[in-house]
Amino acid sequence: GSGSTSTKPSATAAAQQGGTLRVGISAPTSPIDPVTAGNQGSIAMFLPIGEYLLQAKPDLSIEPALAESWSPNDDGSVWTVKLRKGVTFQDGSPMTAKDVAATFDRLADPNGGSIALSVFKGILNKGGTTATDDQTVTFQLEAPVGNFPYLISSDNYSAVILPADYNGEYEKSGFPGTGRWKMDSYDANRGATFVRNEKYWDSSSMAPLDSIQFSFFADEQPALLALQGGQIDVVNQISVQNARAVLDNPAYNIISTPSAAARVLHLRTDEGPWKDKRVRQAFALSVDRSSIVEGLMLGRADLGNDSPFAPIFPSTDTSVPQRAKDLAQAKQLLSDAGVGGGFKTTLNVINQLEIPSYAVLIQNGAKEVGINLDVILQDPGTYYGSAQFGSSPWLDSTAGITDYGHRSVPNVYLTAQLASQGVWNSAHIKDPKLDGLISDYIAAVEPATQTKTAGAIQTLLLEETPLIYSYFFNFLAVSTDKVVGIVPNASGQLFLSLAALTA
Amino acid sequence: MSTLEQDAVPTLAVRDLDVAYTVKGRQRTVLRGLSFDIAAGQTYGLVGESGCGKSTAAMAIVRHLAANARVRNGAIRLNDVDVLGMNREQLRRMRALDVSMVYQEPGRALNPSMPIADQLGEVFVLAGRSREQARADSRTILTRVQISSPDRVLDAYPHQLSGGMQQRVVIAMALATNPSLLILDEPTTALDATVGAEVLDIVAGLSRELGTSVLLIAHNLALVRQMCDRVGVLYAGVLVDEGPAQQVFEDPRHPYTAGLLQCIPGPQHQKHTARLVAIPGALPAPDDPAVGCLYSPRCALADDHCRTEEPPAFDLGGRHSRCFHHERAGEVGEPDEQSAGTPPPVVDYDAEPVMVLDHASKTYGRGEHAFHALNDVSLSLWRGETLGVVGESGSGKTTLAHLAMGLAPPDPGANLTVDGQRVRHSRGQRDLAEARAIQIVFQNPDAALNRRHAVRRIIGRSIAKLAGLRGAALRERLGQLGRDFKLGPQHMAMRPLRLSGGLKQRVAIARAFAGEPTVVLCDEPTSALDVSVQASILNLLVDLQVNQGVAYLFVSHDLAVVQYMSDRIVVMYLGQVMEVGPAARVVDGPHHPYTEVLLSAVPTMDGRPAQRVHLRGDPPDSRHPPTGCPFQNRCPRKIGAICEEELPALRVLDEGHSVRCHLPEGELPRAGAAAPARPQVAPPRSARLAKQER
Amino acid sequence: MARFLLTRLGLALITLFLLSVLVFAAAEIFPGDVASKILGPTADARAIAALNTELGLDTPALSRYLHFIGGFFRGDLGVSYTYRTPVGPLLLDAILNSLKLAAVALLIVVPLAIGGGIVAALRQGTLVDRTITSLGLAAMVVPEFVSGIVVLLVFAVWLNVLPVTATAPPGSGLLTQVKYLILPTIPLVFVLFGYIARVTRAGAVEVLGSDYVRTATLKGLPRRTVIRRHVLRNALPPTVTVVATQIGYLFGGLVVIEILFNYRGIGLLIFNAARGKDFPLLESCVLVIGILYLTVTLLADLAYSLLNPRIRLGSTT
Amino acid sequence: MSAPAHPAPMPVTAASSGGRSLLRSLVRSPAVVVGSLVVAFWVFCAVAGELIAPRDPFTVEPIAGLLPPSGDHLFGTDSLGRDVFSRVLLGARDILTVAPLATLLGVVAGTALGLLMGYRRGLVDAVTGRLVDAVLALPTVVVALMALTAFGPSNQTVILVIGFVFSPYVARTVRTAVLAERELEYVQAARVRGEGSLYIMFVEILPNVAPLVLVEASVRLGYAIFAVATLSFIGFGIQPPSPDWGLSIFESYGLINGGFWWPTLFPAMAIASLVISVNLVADGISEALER
Ligand SMILES: Nc1ncnc2c1ncn2[C@@H]1O[C@H](COP(=O)(O)OP(=O)(O)OP(=O)(O)O)[C@@H](O)[C@H]1O
Ligand SMILES: Nc1ncnc2c1ncn2[C@@H]1O[C@H](COP(=O)(O)OP(=O)(O)OP(=O)(O)O)[C@@H](O)[C@H]1O
Ligand SMILES: [Mg+2]
Ligand SMILES: [Mg+2]
Repeated sequence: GSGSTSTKPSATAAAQQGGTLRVGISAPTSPIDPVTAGNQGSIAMFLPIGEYLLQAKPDLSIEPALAESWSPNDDGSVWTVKLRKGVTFQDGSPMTAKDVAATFDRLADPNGGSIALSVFKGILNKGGTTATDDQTVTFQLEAPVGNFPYLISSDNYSAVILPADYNGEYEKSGFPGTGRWKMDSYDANRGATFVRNEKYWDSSSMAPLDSIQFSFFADEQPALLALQGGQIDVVNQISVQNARAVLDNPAYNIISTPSAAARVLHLRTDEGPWKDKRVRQAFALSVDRSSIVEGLMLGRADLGNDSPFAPIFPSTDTSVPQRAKDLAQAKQLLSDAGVGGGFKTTLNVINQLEIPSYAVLIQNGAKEVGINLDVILQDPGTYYGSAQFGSSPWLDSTAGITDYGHRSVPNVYLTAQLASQGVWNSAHIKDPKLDGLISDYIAAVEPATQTKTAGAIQTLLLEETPLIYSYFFNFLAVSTDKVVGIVPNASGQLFLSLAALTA
Repeated sequence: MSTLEQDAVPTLAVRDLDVAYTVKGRQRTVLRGLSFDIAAGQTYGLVGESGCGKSTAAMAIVRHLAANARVRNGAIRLNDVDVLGMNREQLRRMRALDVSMVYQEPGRALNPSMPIADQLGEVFVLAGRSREQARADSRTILTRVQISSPDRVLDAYPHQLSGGMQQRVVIAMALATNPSLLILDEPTTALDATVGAEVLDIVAGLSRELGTSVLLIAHNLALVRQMCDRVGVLYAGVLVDEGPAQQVFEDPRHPYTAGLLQCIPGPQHQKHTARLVAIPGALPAPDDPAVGCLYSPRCALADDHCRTEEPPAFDLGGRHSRCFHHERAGEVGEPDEQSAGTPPPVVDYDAEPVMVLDHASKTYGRGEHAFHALNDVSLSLWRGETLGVVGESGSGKTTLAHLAMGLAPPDPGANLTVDGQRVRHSRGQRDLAEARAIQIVFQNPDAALNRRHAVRRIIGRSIAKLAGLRGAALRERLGQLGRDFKLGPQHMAMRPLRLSGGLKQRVAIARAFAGEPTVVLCDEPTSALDVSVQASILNLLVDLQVNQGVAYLFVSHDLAVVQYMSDRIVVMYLGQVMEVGPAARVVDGPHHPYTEVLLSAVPTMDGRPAQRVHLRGDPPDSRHPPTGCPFQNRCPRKIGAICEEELPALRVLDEGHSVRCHLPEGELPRAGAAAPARPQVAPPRSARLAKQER
Repeated sequence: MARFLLTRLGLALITLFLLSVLVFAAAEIFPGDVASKILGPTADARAIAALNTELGLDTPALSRYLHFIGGFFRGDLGVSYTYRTPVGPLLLDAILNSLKLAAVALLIVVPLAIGGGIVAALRQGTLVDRTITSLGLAAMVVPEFVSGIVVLLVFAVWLNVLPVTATAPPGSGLLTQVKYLILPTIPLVFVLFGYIARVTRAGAVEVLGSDYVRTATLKGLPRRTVIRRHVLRNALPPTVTVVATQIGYLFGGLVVIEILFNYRGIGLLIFNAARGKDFPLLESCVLVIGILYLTVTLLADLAYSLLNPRIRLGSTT
Repeated sequence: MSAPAHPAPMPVTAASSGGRSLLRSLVRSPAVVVGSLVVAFWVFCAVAGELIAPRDPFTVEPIAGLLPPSGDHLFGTDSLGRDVFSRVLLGARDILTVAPLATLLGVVAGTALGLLMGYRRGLVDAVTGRLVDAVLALPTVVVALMALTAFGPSNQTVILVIGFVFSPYVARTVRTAVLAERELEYVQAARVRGEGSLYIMFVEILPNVAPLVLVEASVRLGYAIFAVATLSFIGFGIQPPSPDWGLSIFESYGLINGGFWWPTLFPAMAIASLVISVNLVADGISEALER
């Protein structure tokens, strides 16, 4: 596609100028540094300050932001991005292609502790980004990638454009960025305050609010209570279970964004009770997805079809039949596999949010077909362990439920979860055919081709069932009905740059 | 009861007082129709076995009965005011002004976390004095109870004072507001004889001076005899014998009184010559339905009449008795089974001693804290002999016993042999033979018997450990011990708590004899017991000595008992042996001045007020003993410098009798020199003592 | 006295040493890898390795321990792995918060519980007694997060009279801070009341039965005076020591409360440090708590001996 | 000259009457009777809850989540549509295994320690005392995490953690009592007989401090139940789908402010009823022992 002009505030008539927005958010668990930070709290600290080349909308369409336009070469292995003119950092210095190149080199640097390394792995290396002139940047990819724009968009939250001379000391170097908001005060223990950047490069769309106040919470529950107690206006992110208290309360807006985030249940395909794919299929057939979506997620989730292809992905092939609960067939498959009498095995579960409950539902379903699951809850630390094969329940357990965040393209999931060499391949699936399909999909530039390959992958995964995706949940945020102009994205971030308060 | 009415209004008048405690829903009557008067300035004694209701009576008078107690009926009038009818405030005023009370443990009666000045001052402040005045008044009252350094005491905390001091403070507190009635509940039981005697002298003096009426509760008859104008003998909550002290004691009109009198070993009684007479049986349980005379089960004179009908209070002119046979009460002969025991044989001092302890010293603590609980004590014990050890609290008696027992290691240089065999000092190292040879009977059976183990287990375990018996043999021996010590199967099954004091001590003794020891150390085996029970225990010990030829080291600070039991006596003071010798010699003298003091502190059964030999100065601080003779700073017969300079040697007077004193033999005190001559045997009593020809 | 303090100091040092070793062992066996905890499990292996080197986690454990301890005694608490900032300020802030909370809680619960205990003792066996003890027990076992939620809803959400979060806005005066701390202390009061009251009651019952209280009563002192002058003082020592032993809980054990009331205390800090395997932070927290705890118990012992002349002056009889 | 480490919640009781009369006096106290009935009820539920539970406490019915109390769901349903009433009944099982076992562990270990410290005094006392202090100063969270990592999440771990954390408290209490007991003459009598330290500690002294231990245990049991719940709260406790009370409270306390009080209230009441009853019984026993 090609660029248009920047986003205008989606403010309604009632929206007023000025005022302070108070936001409750989970406390940062790492220093504020776009390069290394990976948790909600830390990310939210640079979102108002920084800006991206491209902005991904909740519907996963892409808009230009700091970039004016972008275009691939014919096989999609080289991408050229033209930058907007007149963009300046908050200290007044102009933003040039050098800064952009430096930013992506930093993210691709294997020794910088960059959180984005996993995103760019095998796609973009250090040195792959070059500034051809002040306004033009070219990305030389390792392999053709059709969805590359997403990786340099706001969906790759690390990709805020930073000055070329940024040295990793985000706080010390005064929270640099090009955005509408300046960091006013930051206390890792309590919260942060942002004030309007009066010198914002686009004076035609300044931030309506005077300031934004973040308070850090250790848990959703107190945050929600603070909201109900009128001490904050927005709860940045909340699980549907906790939101239940305000779900049908007109005094609050539920900001609900469909995403590709899922609780993925992996089954070891190389050994153990799940080696036989019929057993895996049977298990998948025992899951009552619709009642999970309705009962557990109160309808705020999309059905999953045992593949990372979430309904929201444009490329997802919707013609692939949806798998549903079918005990008869499940039992049949089990007896075919010679375990008609049922069996007992363990299920490692990460102890977060609604996942334990989800595990209980799975457990109940499985029992109906004679599979007795012994659920082992583990706190994230234990569950992920060293995150290396051989020393991590996440990657080694015969079956486990893991929490995977949203990505605006399934690429990372395909390469990391399902490719033979994938670093998160906890199902240990090694299938050349699948590997081939994956690289085809990634290389495909044309939407039609993408959908076709996606369909093939989805069908293959239904057959093999290395992973059970029973639902993709919606990210929820709650605000009082006084707040307007919050733009959520599907990875659960809230863009507050243009938020405003109504009278 | 016309005679009880007196022309003058009595200070205290108690009428038909019934008090009952509710225990687990059941009512136990502990006072039955108690009636007596205390005239102004009169001292009234209330005696009786433990548990007969003495304290209850006292508490009823000040209306401070336990929560579960109820006054069923009766009246108490103090200065003609009805006590039971008073409201809170009146009661408070009465307690503040008209009556005060002193009881057994002075240490516990004082608030441990408050300086004496505040506790004493309180009383005066309550009476409306200012703080300053209060302190001044406190000083004066303290001097009146003969405390030499009132200011030191005022600024001290209770635990910094000796027992005697504490009790003086309590008495000072009681007399501070010059009450019309002073109640003393066993004021000296917890104190040393010497100290106790002094304290009572003070009370007697002051009450006479202030005209205070006194109610003295005690089970030491002699003491009551000495102090009181009138006595009441309480039995199971009933006042069985009541009248002028002299009459009651010299001509008892109730078998119980007579019995009590017989229990006490008099100065002239000795186990070889006279056998003690215990009252058979024990107090009826407070809740058993009593028909007839409550004493009848234990009474030699009892007949069907006694067992069916409750005797009224017979008026005998100025005194009364609740016995149908009051005129025959005096004739109570001792029950037959008592005469059984044969007297112990004379000790053969030519034989080798069974136990020899040489140069035993014990130092507690180290450095500047070190002090010598025992100083180079040497003594021998012959087969079948009883060696009495006397001396006031802290003199090292128990330490001595513990050393011999191996419970505390002696300082180096000590040497202990039993039957000529050297015995190791630590109990841990002793082999079975050594262990069973020496055994001990502790002072307080309540503490000495594990309250969670049944008697069978307590004794059985000792048999197993000391006699090394198992199974049938053990059960056999257990039964035998049971018979020897009159412990029935029902007792065997019980836990100590449910046993009477006497039975408890029997169990303790039985345990000591489980392994047929050669030497038994008795550390105050009867001081926790009633006289009646004490008698039977002493008899038991004597019998055991007769049958098994066991030797006793008999520790006690009751001289009368020691005198009765012992062949020889050791007198200790601050860890030093002051005198050792044949019982008679030590008692008659010439003896050590300290021995003289001890003897003079023993109250006598004849009415005459004791001419007590008073100690100088304060009780000794065992941590800092004086130089030279340890006794010099208190000695009434101190010669002079020499006493302060050198420790006198243990000088042999004649065979087996040595005294540690600088005084030349001629000047050593003798019985009767200062103290009154050894009392004559009171006629009614001697008749009833079993004579035994030798 | 001096000797007493010195020996206590020595013992305290030993305790602290044992403590530090315990915690070190703990931090070592805690699951997972520091860097991958910080960067998240989905981070690239190379990034994780890089970070571990940066944090000096590739050096042997023992040397890390010694280095830390060395620093600790020089007052340098090292740098937190997760926050990448010096531990000192983090810790100080948290400790102060915890101290405030504990102080307020104690200020409320101690008088309350002592009063309750004494009353129960005076009315021994009556309905009042049973009620106080039973209520104490009931309150004691209601989990903090339940009582916490309830008081939050009632006072902060429905009645809206008190703030939801416990953290007062920076620079607010003492009274405001206390106002913010009232809600979170209520659950603590619930937890502690029962136990303290129980101990006080036991102590008082014992004293009430003592001879010297009888003496005081028979002196004709008014009941109030007896209780004030003779009962209280002798009944309190056990309570003092019990309160002291609760300090450990009040400083280290308030994770739940701190989460619920979004209060940045040391409990939460420890919790996160432990989960983040943040050794310098964890070790510092625990040691500081240890020091606090030992100091408080020492103070308690001193208070105890102040109330007990027998201990204070030693026996001279 | 140090204060008693951890004074007894109640004075050591002096003596005991025989077993039968003990029973009799117990039966006479209404508090004890009520208490034992309640405890008995919960024990029965723990053993045979299925018999009286109207529904299977484990079958979920997500669509029927959070139904308020009604005819066919006496206590309503929880967020997964499980019958709260049935869950409360069967919830007794885990708590009645974990909490008592944890308490037992703590009390046994603590008592042994206390006996040792009190009887042996001297060096043993000093050294053990330091360890005890160290553990007392060690935040439970850390202990919990250690154990969790070492043994993985399970009831056994919970038992271990709580037992470990409790033992020092018990130890201190017992120690103070033993210091007093050991001065009594029956201990010397035992030594005179030639008994070994172990025998004296456990056969002679232990029975005499038993009432105190009992009272301590009852208080601890209360805290144990509390602690189990709290461990669940930070995810270290009893594991789902157990109907354990503490866990249920933890799973649903967040719903209170949505007006869904029933999944929290009923388990909470169950906990309270159990602990109070336990304490009533314990108090009764120790009172009876005092007589
Ligand atoms: N609070 C109480 N509850 C129940 N029974 C009691 C209570 N106090 C005393 N008794 C019983 O009442 C009887 C009399 O007790 P009291 O203390 O008056 O006897 P005493 O003559 O003072 O004994 P002692 O000489 O040992 O002091 C005893 O059997 C005792 O067990
Ligand atoms: N374990 C000990 N440590 C320090 N001093 C002790 C110890 N045991 C006894 N003493 C001291 O030793 C001295 C002698 O004590 P001991 O008990 O032998 O005296 P006693 O004659 O038995 O006194 P009583 O008549 O009161 O029993 C006392 O001053 C006592 O305080
Ligand atoms: Mg008495
Ligand atoms: Mg003694």
